[in-house]
Amino acid sequence: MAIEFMYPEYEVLRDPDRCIRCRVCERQCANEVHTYLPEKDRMISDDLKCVNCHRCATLCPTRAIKIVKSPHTFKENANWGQKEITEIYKQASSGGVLLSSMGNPEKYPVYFDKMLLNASQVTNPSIDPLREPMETRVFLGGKTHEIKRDENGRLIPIKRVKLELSMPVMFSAMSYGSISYNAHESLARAARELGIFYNTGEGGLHEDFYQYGSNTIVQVASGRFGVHKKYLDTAAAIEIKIGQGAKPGIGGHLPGEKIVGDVSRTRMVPEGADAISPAPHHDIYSIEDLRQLVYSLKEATNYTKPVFVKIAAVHNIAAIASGIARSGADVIAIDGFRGGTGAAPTRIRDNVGIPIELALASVDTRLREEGIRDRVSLVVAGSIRSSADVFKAVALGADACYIGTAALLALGCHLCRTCQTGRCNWGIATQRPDLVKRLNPDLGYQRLVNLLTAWNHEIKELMGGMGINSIESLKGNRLMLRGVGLTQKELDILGIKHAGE
Amino acid sequence: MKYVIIGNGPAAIGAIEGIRKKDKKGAITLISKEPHHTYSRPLISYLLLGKTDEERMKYRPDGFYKDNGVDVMLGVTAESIDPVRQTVKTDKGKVPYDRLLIAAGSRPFIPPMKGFDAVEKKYSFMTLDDAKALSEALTPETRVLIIGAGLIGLKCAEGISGLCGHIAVVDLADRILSSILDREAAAVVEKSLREHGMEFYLSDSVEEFKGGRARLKSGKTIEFDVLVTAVGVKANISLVKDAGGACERGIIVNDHMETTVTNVYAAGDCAQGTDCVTGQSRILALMPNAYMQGECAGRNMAGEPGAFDRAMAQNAIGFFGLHMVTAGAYEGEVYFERGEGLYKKLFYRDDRLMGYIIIGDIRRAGIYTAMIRDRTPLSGIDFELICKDPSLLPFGKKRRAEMLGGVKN
Amino acid sequence: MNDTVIEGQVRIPSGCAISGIFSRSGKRFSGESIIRSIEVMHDRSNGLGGGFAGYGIYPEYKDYYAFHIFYDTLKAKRDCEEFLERHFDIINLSKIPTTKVKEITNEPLIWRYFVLPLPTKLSESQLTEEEFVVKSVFRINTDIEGAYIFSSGKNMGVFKAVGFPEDVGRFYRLDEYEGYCFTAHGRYPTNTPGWWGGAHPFALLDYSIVHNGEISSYDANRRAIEMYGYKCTLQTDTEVITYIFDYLHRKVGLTLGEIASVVAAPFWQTIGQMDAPERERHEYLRNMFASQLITGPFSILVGFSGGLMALNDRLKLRSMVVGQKDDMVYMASEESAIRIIEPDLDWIRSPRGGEAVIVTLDKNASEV
Amino acid sequence: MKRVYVNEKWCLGCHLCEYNCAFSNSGGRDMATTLMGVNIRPNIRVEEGEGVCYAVSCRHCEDPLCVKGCIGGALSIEDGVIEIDKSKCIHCYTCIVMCPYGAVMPSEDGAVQKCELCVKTKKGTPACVAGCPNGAIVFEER
Repeated sequence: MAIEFMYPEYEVLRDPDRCIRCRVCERQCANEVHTYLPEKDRMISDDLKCVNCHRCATLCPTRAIKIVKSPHTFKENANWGQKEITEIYKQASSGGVLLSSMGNPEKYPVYFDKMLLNASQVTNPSIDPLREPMETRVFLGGKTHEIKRDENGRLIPIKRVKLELSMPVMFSAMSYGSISYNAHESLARAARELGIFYNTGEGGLHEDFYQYGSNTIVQVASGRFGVHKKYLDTAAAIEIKIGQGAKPGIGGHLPGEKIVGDVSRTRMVPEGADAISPAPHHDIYSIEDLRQLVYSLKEATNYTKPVFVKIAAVHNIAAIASGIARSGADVIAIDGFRGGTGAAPTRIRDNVGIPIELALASVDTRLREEGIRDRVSLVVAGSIRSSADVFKAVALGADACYIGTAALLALGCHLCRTCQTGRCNWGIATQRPDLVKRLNPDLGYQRLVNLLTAWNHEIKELMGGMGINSIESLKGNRLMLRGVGLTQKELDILGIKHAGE
Repeated sequence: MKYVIIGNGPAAIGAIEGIRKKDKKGAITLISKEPHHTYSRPLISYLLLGKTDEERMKYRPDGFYKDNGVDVMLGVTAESIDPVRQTVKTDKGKVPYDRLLIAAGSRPFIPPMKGFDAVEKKYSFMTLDDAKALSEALTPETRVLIIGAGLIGLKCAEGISGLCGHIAVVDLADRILSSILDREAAAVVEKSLREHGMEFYLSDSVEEFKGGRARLKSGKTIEFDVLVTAVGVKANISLVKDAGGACERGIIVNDHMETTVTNVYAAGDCAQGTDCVTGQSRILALMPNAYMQGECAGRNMAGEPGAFDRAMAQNAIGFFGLHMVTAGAYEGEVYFERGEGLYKKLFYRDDRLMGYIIIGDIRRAGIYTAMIRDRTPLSGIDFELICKDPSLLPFGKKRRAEMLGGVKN
Repeated sequence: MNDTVIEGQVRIPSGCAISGIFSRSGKRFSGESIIRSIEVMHDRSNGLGGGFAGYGIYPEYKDYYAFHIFYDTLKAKRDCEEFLERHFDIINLSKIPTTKVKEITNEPLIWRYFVLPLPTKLSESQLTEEEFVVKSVFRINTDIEGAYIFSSGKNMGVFKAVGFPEDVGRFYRLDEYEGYCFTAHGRYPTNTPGWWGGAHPFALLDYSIVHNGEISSYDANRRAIEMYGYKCTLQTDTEVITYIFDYLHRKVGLTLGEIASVVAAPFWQTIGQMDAPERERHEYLRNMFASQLITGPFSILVGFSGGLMALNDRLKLRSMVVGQKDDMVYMASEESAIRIIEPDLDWIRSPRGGEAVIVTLDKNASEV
Repeated sequence: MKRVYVNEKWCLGCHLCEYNCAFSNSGGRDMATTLMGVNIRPNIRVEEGEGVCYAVSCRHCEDPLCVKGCIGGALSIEDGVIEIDKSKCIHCYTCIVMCPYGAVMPSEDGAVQKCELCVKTKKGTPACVAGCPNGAIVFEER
């Protein structure tokens, strides 16, 4: 094709009065947008290469750079927008499936933003978290109300596998390979410091990180990459990944170019070979097969570790969750349609799945109706963006949340959504050594710790405001939520009242 | 503990600072023939050049003696020492000591020259008083003859270049700065100095002074108004020598700056120690060495053992903006590089850097000095790389982690 | 029933006064003293609800479930009695005696039945007798419009109405009852429903609860307890607390002390400082019964057969004192409510938050 | 004593430290106007080689050869920080010969310049450290 109909989506604006030609932008852009012309003593930029990741703008010491959306525009059309048109061009040029990364960016409702929280006034006191203990510790795993007593009538605690979290947030599955060694180290160290868990994703566990095993959830996914006895034994819990919110129903594909060195060894995939995770687990074609895998993993680890089953939020999520709750799984992780990814077909990411808020509400309600809510813990994921989202999720009935994108943002991700290129300028979604080193885990882990410490403070503030001093009294406490601008149907599914009611 | 220090130069100051690192209380007495607050002698040429003044020439701030609890006896001459009774006899009485440091420096050496005594205006160039006297004798028409094209002679020449009419320099050696430069390097510097109007008479010497004229061995004659002798110096060793201490050209000291006389130490230009590059015992009359020897002596006098075994020749000097740095010994194979504004010679032998001469772009030369001082094995670094460009790159990650990261391997 | 929304249709926060008197020796005493006690705390109520529970008041029918029922209409009474007759053996029924008190208005029909489940129905249901009773109570209260069973235990009874508690006491002629334990409740709801069923105590079987406070964990507790077959029709704290106690005590088999460690659990920090076995037990209880933790302010008195328990929330956000004189134990929101009936106490103290005070009849007590 | 340490593992070779240093020591109010068209002479310099980069600045040695060697008393140690009194410097460059790190250098006016840990700018953390985007340069006690 002679002509590409592409025009840069972004433009690099450089203030000539501020640019001192330090060339930091040039050195820092892996997309090679910036170039110095010595003969003119000028910096120039190739806008077409710009992905709007802000690396240059952030590091520019004189704030000379701005990235703006190109005003270059198509003729106004309420039906054919810029996105639709340029996607056609891309596909007409490449003949390929469109790929994108991170979470669904489209304009679907965000239910978290349509729910408001309660607070105490007069009739019962709010509690000052600075004066009184405010408990956010959470246990994940099934519960039993069975009581055993010794001959003296003293209660004998029954041993149950469980995870103890200092707060109801964990780092969700992101594989070594999709993200960098340093990103993984940051997550692992932060999880340990915070007393929570991070998740290996389907990339195996690098041997350097075995030391963080007691804060690690290892994933067993359809490709079974990196799964071996020691991997399972090292972990605190095992997660069977059935689906992912960003791409329900399909598998994964890490191209051979990224299967190098440690990534290859950790995944147990030969260097240069593509790592293809099949769409389904080929040993799980039904719920009873899942039960077998759950118990296989429990057998393999001597019933010492909780088993998670992670599923994408899809239409009949409540029934699926009910089946999983009866499969022996200890925790069900549900990933909403906004969940992130290192690479997914755009059409799938943007059109498949349902919002996590609705999925969570309906699963929690269903499990309670069936009287089996205590058998499992519910962990939700898929765009938990703030402590308020965590808080609302818990009030809807979640035991804890997984955060992925939020964690990456803390590490420097600017959501440019080009992870699939492997040229992450922030050292996160890349394996290029010169880029990987841009994420110093000493700083990265601290930022994660800061983020969740801040969230925990906020959670405590919100709890205190409503007179609750322990997170378990928030769980499923939907009276603390009120909807705004929601239809009766939506309110019914969420199990909440409208504001003012 | 009573410390007595004879001298008031960098060795003496180094000793005071060395003592005080260990002993905050002991009494220190400083005896100096010169009546001045401690000042930096090499600065006298810059004083004449107008680049400094007497205030800024002070080697340490005004409060230095007081802050360090030093009892200062300026303008007092130490005449002899009694190593048995441990006293110093001065022209103002006896001073007892427990530990004594001789940091008496050196004095000009003037070879016998016919008619020298009859020269009316003749000066040395060692002390502040010398410099002041010389400058007073100069007018813009004055013709100056300098005997000696060494560091002192040439710095004097540079210093007075703006104060007099003409400068001629005579030296017995075949090149200027013969003690620190090889022939080629000396030629580079000489050229630059000639461009500033100086005349050189090398491989030559004065046969006779007569009237305002010096007749040279070569038969040439030089008319002059003022004579400066800068042929060389003699270490002041008599105090120790008279007390029975071992002396050669200087007072013999070990790595702890001890002389052979009990409780008597020596440092600076009067002391003769081991050159760490060549292994020879010699006087290294250089300010950094003087300070470090003095400091080492001070520490040892205060009872903290510790050797100074890193003495070596190292010079940094400039004339009219042309800078040159040298260090070590010029022995072994040579890496030579010459380019725009750069003359560089590195001497290496037996897997170590022995010495260097760099003129012009002298940046980061200290990295070479350190290699000489530390006897860095050249096989362990990228020598080719470092020859071209002194940086920490050739040392490798591990060594750099020590140097820059404070990592102790 | 008028247009006002009532308990069950809306959640109404309220503040309150509570009081309880218990005779360890089982000596029966008149209900008059509990009226005097609750009357002192007049200002803690606002006339929108008052009530009492008495234990040991029906010795002659002590083996029968005493159902106290409000009827809004005669039709409701007819329907309810029809249901009762089908499922229970009714050995006595009567109007509950009342006195006309001008402050008490809008009174419904108030009836009392002493019953036992019909053996055939009971065996058909394959339930325990108590479970059968509970299910029946729930069915009547949810399915028969205008009928509401507000007391269903043996040898105990609840008496409640809309009004100030002292007026309610006189209305029900409480001074004519004698028992070994009485509790009382004066209500200060922040809304104005006029429904008698919404007054406290709330009771199920022998458990009766008077509660002062407004818990923040309500919906978490409600949604959890509803998984175990309870229906929180009133949406009141007292109702859900009663069910939690019933569930944990009767169904799960926790002791009252253990229940206190669940509903007003010690903080993790405190648990962390306990000896290993104690710590493990507390960790276990908190973890397994996490949804039964009650947070927010409450002080409750739980009456049950042969005992009375006082409990404050873990932060003690509501006042409550306990005092003793000889074999009599007094528990109340305010000390004055105790001093008015027994000025000369052996001791009086304020239990810590989460500290359960449980009194039971002495082994050789005269009356059970 | 707190010193500047460099961990080359995290150095990105972005050279921001050089600009931050130059700006901080310039006394200017705004980097863009201060450094526009200026050939900067920072006290910290990035060295780069095959896949390696790191910044070098004065180590503030406990036993500093530059101070000992200074013939004019222009270099001194103040609370552990090696400072230069430019007015006393006579451009002999003995310190340059002495410094094993090559961290003392001639300034534009001939007097030597060196890192003084930004003590004279009174901004607390040295500018190179404060501006290092990857924590490759730290200011701490070791």
